[in-house]
Amino acid sequence: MKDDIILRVIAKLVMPFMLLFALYVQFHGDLGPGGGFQAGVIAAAAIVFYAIIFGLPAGRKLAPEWLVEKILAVGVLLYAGVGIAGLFLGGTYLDYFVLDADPVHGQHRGIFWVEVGVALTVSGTMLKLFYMFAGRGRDGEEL
Amino acid sequence: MAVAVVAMATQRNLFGVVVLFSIYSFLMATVLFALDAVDVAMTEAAVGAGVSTVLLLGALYLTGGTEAKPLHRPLIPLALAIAVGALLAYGMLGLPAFSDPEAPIHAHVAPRYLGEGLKETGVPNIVTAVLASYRGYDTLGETVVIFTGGAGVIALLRRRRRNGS
Amino acid sequence: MMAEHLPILQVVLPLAVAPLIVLARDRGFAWVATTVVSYGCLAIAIALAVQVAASGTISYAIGSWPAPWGIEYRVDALSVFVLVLVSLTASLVAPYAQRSIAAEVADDRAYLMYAMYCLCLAGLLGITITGDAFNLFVFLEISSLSTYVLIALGRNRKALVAAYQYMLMGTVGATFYVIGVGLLYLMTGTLNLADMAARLREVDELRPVLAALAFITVGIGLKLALFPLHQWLPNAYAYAPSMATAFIAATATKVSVYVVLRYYFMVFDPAQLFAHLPTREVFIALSVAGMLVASLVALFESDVKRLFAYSSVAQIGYITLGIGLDNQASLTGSITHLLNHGVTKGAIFVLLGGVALRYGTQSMSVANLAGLARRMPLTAFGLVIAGLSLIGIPGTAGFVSKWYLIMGALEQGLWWVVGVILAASLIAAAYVWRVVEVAYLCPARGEWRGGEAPIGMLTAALAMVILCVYFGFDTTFSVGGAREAADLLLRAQK
Amino acid sequence: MSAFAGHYAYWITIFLMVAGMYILIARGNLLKKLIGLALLQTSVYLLYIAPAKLIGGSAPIIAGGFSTYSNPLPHVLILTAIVVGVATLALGLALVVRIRETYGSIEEDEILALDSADDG
Repeated sequence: MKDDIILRVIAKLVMPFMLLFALYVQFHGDLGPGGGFQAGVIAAAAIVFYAIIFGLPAGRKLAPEWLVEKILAVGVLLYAGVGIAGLFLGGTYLDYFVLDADPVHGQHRGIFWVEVGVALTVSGTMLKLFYMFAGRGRDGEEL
Repeated sequence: MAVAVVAMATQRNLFGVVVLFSIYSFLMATVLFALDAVDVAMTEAAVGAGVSTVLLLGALYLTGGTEAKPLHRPLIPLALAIAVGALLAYGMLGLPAFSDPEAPIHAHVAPRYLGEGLKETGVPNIVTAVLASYRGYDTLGETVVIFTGGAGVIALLRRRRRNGS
Repeated sequence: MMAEHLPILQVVLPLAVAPLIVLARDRGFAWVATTVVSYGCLAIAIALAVQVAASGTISYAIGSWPAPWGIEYRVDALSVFVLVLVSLTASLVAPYAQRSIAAEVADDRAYLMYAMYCLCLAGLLGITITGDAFNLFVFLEISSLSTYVLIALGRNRKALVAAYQYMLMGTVGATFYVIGVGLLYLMTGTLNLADMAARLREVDELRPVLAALAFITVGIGLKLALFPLHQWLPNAYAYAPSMATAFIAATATKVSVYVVLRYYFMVFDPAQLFAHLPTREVFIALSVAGMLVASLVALFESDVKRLFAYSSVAQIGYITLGIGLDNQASLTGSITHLLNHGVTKGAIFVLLGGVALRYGTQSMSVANLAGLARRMPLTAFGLVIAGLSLIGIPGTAGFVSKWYLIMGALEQGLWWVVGVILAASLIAAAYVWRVVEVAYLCPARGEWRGGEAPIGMLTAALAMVILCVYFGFDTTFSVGGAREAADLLLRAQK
Repeated sequence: MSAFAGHYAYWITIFLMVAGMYILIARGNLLKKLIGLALLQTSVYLLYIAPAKLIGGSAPIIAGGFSTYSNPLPHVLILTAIVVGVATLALGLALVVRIRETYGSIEEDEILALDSADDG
């Protein structure tokens, strides 16, 4: 599919919008349906889409495997870290009230970072899964 | 949906089964949407019809397409499955009626989420509020499950170095 | 300041270290981190035990949301006992892991193995400590998924199939559990276990509750390898890497037993349910069948690891038997046996891991052990002691728990059950003798790479063997803790 | 639509569960077993979600003009369950791919035959 000009142009055009949409779903999750998980899936889908059209090596250049693996771990750490921040600020674990002088603001802040953590881990995992399954030849040899 | 499921059980071409599974997930998402579970519907559409299908197709490519004719007689598994179904039916007969506002799940715990959730967390989407705050620890666990799955797949499918073992 | 947060740190510590390990991608760091975390967990568990002994049940509201709305962590005499068991095993296995993983797992995934181990530990601790039905499911899945990976990383290709089969059965079990919890939730409107227990007592319509009981029992029964739902266990134990076998065998099924105890005694209302269903009789029947059948299979099994895996199925029978007998002595016996069997089986599999390393093979038949006593005298001696504890010879840990079980059976006037316990122990003596006979009396043969097991592995193994004997003499912690827990369960039942 | 859901949601759950169990047990193909497993897991969704619905209620997003909302808690639980399901599926597929690579087959009986040949 690498040589099809129409696909290439469309992919280039659509990609930013998909990523934008992921951001929208991420931050609109407070008001409407959506949130970190869905946003993570959409963001990963955008890159998978890119990799399918331009080939796996191009996708790997855009989002290198080592980076994806780090993102996967950073998301969980971020989430767990928000909880530990609550501990240090005098609350219980995952206590968002103490994250800001105004408890409701604190809740907002906590939910925001937690959702970012979820989105990171989910997009990282989905991409990694794609690389793992797609980057494998039928009998285990490298593609 | 039922048709899709029956077709899935009988179809031996695995590619067909995967496509049916995708259709089934979309139908499931529609039903969930009708039941007011918009967040769940969105996730099911993305995960069931999207991610799972891609994964299944990827695995299908790596493993090959058709299923052999089953050797066992299907009667015993069918009986076992129906027995479990009957048990569930027995339990379900005693559940509160559909959309009964007096039912325990509407009378206990949930009212606080709906009544105070906006005030306490400042988030109008109560599903998000419960997900990330009231039951935020479950979601941490969920993220860890995803992480475990991801890391597990890496451990299983990492490409071997050519000179290595 | 941190003392009040110990319950959450117990779980979050290993949970947060796993991603750190993945970030670092370094085997050395992974091992150090894992070991430190395991000992940290043990320290926390002991501190919690002290707190519980001093001031009773601890409740910890995560996110400062009060109990039925938020998720609560609940540490009581029973859960703290299991916490100590799990973290004790973890801290004994972790130092041992270094050599075992280096020998059995490819270099570039060794660090992932450690990450999985931390996750599995976090999952098991999370199941034990949580006071929330759905949170329990989430942590059940964390521990299960990581266990599947741990098993699949075994060298033999059969490990893959074993992991796959375990995955199918484990996931069905977890799904059944969710169905059961769903039914309970629909009847009570709450997910908090304590709140659920209180509200279940006012429920009139029993059919959903009975169905929930059945689904949860079968679901967790699959995880705890309750006879006849144990088919996944022997292969999973036999083909997993040694350290994974040692850890899982000592902890995973025990935690599932704990879940059963918690639901049967602290959630469901016995007066309401057990009058309708012969649960006690079913438990006794299945336990007895499991003890006899699995012991007999073990007697004729040729692979050593599978032999002891079947023996585990039989030992789980002893533990569930205590639940079925349902009195103070038998429950004390059951709970003590969680610990005693955990230590005993842990010791055996750790020792076998050392043997596998030196013999350069993963699946060992009994005959392969010929001459073990001359080649690896300490290991062979350890196997003998742990074997004696498995049989239940006086002076070892196994004797103590069986003694209480027999007392429990006598209290119920069930003489034939006493007979079965003795018969199963005799069969155990026979299969342990098979191993010992070959190890001590047969001339050495087959490949051998020389030397005792590496010092790190041997220390861990001997520590466990010493515990087998120690818990046979000093029972203040084991029986004492178990008795507290049994009292708690029986009080909750009133 | 809601009447449909009310009467039939439980029966659909049961049907899906039976079908999932059946595929899981009766089929020998490892991939197909996983699909049965996924089906079994999805059957739970309706068990939780259907009772959460209140007729006349709307999705649990607080806004002016609505007074009854469906219960959000089951939605949250099922979101978690979906995620757990996909993680399990991914891991299962990875296992199947590895099994296929080492055994050259994903039919249960063929694999068992290969295993017993190993032992013999």
